[in-house]
Amino acid sequence: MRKITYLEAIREAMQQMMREDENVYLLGEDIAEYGGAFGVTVGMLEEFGKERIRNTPISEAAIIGVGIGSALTGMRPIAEIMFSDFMTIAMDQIVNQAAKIRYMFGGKAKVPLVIRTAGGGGTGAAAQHSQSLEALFTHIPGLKVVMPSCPYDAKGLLISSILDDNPVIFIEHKLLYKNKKYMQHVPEEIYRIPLGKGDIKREGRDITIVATSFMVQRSLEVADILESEEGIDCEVVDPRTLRPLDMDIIISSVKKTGKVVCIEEACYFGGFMGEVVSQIVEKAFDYLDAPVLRIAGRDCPVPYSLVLEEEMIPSVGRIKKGMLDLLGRF
Amino acid sequence: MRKITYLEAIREAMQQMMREDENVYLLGEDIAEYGGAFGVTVGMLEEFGKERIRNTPISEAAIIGVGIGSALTGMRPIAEIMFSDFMTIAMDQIVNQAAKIRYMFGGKAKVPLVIRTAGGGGTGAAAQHSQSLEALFTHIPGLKVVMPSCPYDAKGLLISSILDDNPVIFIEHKLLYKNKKYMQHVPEEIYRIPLGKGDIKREGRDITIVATSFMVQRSLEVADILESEEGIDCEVVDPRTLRPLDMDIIISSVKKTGKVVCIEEACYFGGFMGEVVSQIVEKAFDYLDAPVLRIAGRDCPVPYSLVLEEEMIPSVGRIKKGMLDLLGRF
Amino acid sequence: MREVINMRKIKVSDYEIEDRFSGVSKALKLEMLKKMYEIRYFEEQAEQLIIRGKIHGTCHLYVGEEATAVGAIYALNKDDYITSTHRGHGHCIAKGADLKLMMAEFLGKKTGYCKGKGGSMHIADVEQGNLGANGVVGGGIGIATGAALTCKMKKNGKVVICFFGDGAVNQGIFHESVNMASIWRLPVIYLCENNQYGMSMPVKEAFNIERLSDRRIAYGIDGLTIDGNNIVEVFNVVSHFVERCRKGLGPVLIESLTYRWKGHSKSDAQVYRTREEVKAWMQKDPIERYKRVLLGEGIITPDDDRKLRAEVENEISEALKFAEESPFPEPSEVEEDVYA
Amino acid sequence: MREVINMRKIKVSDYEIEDRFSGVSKALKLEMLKKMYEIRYFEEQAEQLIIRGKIHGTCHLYVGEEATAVGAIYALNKDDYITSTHRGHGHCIAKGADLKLMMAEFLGKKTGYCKGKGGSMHIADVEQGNLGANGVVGGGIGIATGAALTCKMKKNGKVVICFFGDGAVNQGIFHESVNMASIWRLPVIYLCENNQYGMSMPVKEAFNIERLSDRRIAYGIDGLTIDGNNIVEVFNVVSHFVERCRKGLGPVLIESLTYRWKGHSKSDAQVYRTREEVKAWMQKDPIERYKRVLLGEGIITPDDDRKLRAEVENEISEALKFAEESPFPEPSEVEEDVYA
Ligand SMILES: Cc1ncc(C[n+]2csc(CCOP(=O)(O)OP(=O)(O)O)c2C)c(N)n1
Ligand SMILES: Cc1ncc(C[n+]2csc(CCOP(=O)(O)OP(=O)(O)O)c2C)c(N)n1
Ligand SMILES: [Mg+2]
Ligand SMILES: [Mg+2]
Repeated sequence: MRKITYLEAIREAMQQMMREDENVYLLGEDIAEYGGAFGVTVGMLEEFGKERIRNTPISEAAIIGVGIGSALTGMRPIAEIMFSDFMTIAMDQIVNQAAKIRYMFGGKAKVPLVIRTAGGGGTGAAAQHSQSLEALFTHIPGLKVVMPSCPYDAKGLLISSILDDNPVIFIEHKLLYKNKKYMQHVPEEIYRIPLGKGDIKREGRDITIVATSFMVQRSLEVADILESEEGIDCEVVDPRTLRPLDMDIIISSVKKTGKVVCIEEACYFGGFMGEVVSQIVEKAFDYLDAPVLRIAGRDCPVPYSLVLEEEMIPSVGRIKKGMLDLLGRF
Repeated sequence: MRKITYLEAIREAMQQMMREDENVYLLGEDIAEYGGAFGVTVGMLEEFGKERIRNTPISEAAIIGVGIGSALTGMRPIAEIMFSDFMTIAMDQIVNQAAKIRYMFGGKAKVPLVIRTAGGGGTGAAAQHSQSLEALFTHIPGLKVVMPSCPYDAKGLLISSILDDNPVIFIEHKLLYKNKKYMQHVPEEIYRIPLGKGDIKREGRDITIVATSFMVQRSLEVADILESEEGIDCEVVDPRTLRPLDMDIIISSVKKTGKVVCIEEACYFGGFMGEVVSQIVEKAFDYLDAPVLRIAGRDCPVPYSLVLEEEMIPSVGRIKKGMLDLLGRF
Repeated sequence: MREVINMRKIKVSDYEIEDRFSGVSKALKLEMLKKMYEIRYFEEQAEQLIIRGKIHGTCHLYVGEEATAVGAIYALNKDDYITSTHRGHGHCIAKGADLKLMMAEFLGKKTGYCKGKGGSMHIADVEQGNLGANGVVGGGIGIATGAALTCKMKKNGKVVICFFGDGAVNQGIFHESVNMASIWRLPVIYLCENNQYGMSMPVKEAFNIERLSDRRIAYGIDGLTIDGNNIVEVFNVVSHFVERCRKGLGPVLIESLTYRWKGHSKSDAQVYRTREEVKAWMQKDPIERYKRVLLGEGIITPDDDRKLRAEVENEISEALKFAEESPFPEPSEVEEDVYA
Repeated sequence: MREVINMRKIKVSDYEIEDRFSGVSKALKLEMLKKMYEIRYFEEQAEQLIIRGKIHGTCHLYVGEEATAVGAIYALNKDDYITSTHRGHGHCIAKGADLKLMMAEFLGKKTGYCKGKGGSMHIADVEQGNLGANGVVGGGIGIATGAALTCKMKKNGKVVICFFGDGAVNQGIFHESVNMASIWRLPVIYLCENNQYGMSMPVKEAFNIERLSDRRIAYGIDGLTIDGNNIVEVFNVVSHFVERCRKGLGPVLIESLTYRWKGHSKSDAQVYRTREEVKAWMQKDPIERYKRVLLGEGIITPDDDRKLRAEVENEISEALKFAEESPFPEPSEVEEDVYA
């Protein structure tokens, strides 16, 4: 069974959907000859030509504006914003236009636009190229927000996103793209993973970890360590789509374990996990044996220096320690 | 003792600080002759002239960019973004530049910029002129976020914001500006309310309400009703600044009452109150008699029609009902 | 597409333009006048509703600018696209909107174009090619550009008119979009309605150039400034460029000089301009001017005109009646229509 | 300010420019050469560090473009301002940065300009008027404009040079900022370093105009295109406009034609351009060219040049040594410096 990388899974999803539907096309900066800053679209120009692999000037707001306008009139664009930090340049287009058009128009229009972007740190790219800004999008009704943590999910979720009639923010993680460690069997055919359906990445009895994107991988590492070193059996829940959010899967797990840690790479204060914690409290309060712990990025911009960056982003060590502390409280 | 409106309090703060410090100036759309879309700056052109009451073209990104650049070089700009919805147009400037410059430069620069903007709904202005987007800013390290709920706080907080050496997002509420009902005694002299210090707007024993901006006023109304109709004694806590957040005042109140409702106008999912709830759970779990309830805007854009808008934004009726339901669970 | 051979040429700015208007049918010429009246009367009705406090919200009236919307949109085919602005009633009506559904929307009724969810600033009729008004200044410019990309990619021969005000020309999205349309040669007409002010900001203060259409040079596209109160000129010039767009010759930037008679929105003391200035522009009423053309050409008589106006007044009353009698949406509908 | 009376005039584009360079002291002319070497050697060292995997992160090398940064910044006074870009080492060095502190920052050390928090893309030295590199394309343009507003409001006689690449010219913030500077007549020089590509995007594909400086027309300001590999021309033209800025005559848009010799950043296969093209531009090496001028004027001898290069090489080694021996920041410092 072939194994492919996260990046290859994403590329394959786009290739297959472009073969299926001529309305699907890509637009973004340096996606043609260059193949995208991370190489995701390498080779696609050759197959699909430059009308459908559409290099743009550095104009993020117009990239999204054009995506919206073409989606509204029958195309199914996949817009690439090179780094998720630059989504902010197109924020009005995303928040005030893409997300709201359908509602403002009384349901009489649709905007089937996928915005792919690379989020997260760990690459030494510092404050303006490393952010995890998903919380800015999950709060906006009208958007869907997807953050795959592995190749299998990436392909199935991207296909669903392309088929979805709503604007979807699809946030990829730079550290997942090419790392062979995360290669996985991914079916060659087209398949979908429904948006709004989480996944148990590891079953366990003792404690629930809710994590997103790259932090799912890190959580799995910690889970293995905790199991072998401490005999603690963690369940790792990956919501996969942050909006709509599969609270059921989280709540079931919490009811089973009674203990939860929420792990995200984004800055702690005001992060997405606040929503998860709040809903757990609202829906499973009586099952909780202890407060819900959040482990997240430090409350600062992502620093450049390796030592600082490693301190800023939740590390295996920090997650492990946080969990042991929490378990100590029980 | 004179009583003034929220709008007058804001104007007075700016006037007095401009008299104190010639580096303070205003820039924004239609703030000069027109006096601002809501009339906040009426009369200021006459006193300060057009160099310091600086009308700009409709260019939100540059308004903030110029504010940042001038703040970095010794001025203390107060930039006005007419509706908080349009902050998204300047989002890169706010999130990637203003908030991060100090950190990226290793603490060797400062950006004393105040961004005033009008948030909230209730005016029939629909989806693109009514949002409560504070959660997009509270998540960003480097920003401070202030949301005054009454004239006294507005003046003292705005003065502190102008004197602060960091970028401050100062979100005013349209329904508070001119409503005589909310007029208050406001000292004529310059005074400060520290950023990061919450306030108990009403003391009570039975339940804690944490609310922001206009929802503080609405909560006070509900508190009166619950007291007279049901004999329930609510404590209303207004954090006033959302970042930095005065968790101490909230936790003390929770420890006293054991029950909390968090009320905000913003859309429910992913709203700022998720942070408040999470921190309450982290810090006062053992004091909670019941889950923490959130009452917030519905998960949709703000609709135009009055009946829908009233349904979207937490009303006195909805808040009251939500609280009674919660209390029923104890 | 209309026949262009042997057509008289007129000179507008640096361009030789075919006088297509002279070849337009009487019926269509009359229809254009009717549309102008519909806009004028709709707006006057809207103003009354605002004044009488019947509207929860605000609106931006198009009175005085009718020639631009009607002249430009009548240069399109029915299935071409437009994007509109916060001051969008005029474009909407010219694009063939049902006045009943518009009025119902304005009153926040369930029967309105947007089921009461959008209101004055968001009326859209995507089916008919109206991609919507927009509450964000410049908000439609990227969208129009994207619609033009669809037209190009689907090779459907359609053209887009993107309306926006002078104020929008200083928004970043204008710059990015027009450049993109230029390098991709998209079939889109950027039509700037220069009504002399962006809210209270005079064009003279917001720009350091005389003619906003000169910005075309920055993008290497065609462009010119026209008399936006002269519907014949608007029609001819836009028709000319619509045809060029359909041929794949790329976008154009047209500045249409006009004036808004009313305040910017509900509450505008208009301290930024003089009564004299307003009066002077009211002398240049685009409707009166067009009527003189039609009277001159013998297409209408004063009596026809009176009848036409009565007819339109009646339509507006009907629309209002429909709107007033329509139900409000149910509160329970509030979270519907967020997602497809 | 330098003396301008009786200065020889040269013609650059449509402008008559004073040949200020001819009046510059020998010492300063030599210093300019030295700065160019500093940039070149700093970048070559940086590249080595990247290749040898010593850098956690990336950087964007300025090799080939030295004449623009040095020529422009030497037209400023020490206390004037600049804003820089992701490709910022050159501007930073020309503005007088300490190579040790730069190298330390590049290596993520506590002794670096930003205590290791910023890195290559965020080196700043606000005290000395360097308002910072910027990782966002176009990110410095609003900031430069604001700094110029400070200069104007404080009447401090200072001027700002805003550096940005050709790619940034299609960002909305460029448009909004330049317009604002124009209407307010701010003392800012918008200096576009057109190195022919924005990452992989050729200027010819991103623009539908020949000369990016033509965008000046959209804002009603001065502007022209210059040979960015000719430091004498850069110096003369920028000096000319610096003086105009100081007199309150408003902003200018200068396009400086140059070329980056190296890949865009760490990982660039350079499929979008040919080796021949790169070689052809390397023939136009701005340093060699300037050296010929100085040799011709008898200001240096080949031997002086050798010494100068050895001196600079030594400085770079010292800087590297300093950086390598410096400590990393402590993890505990991570949440410091967020707020003032
Ligand atoms: C991005 C944005 N900024 C500010 C506003 C507030 N506003 C609404 S209309 C308007 C003036 C627009 O001027 P112009 O584009 O010339 O259109 P006009 O109103 O003159 O038709 C302003 C500032 C807005 N709606 N959107
Ligand atoms: C807003 C934004 N979009 C995209 C990028 C990724 N990026 C970094 S440099 C660059 C090319 C910039 O081209 P140009 O402005 O010409 O500068 P050059 O690199 O040629 O010096 C791109 C696309 C970015 N940093 N910021
Ligand atoms: Mg206008
Ligand atoms: Mg370049």
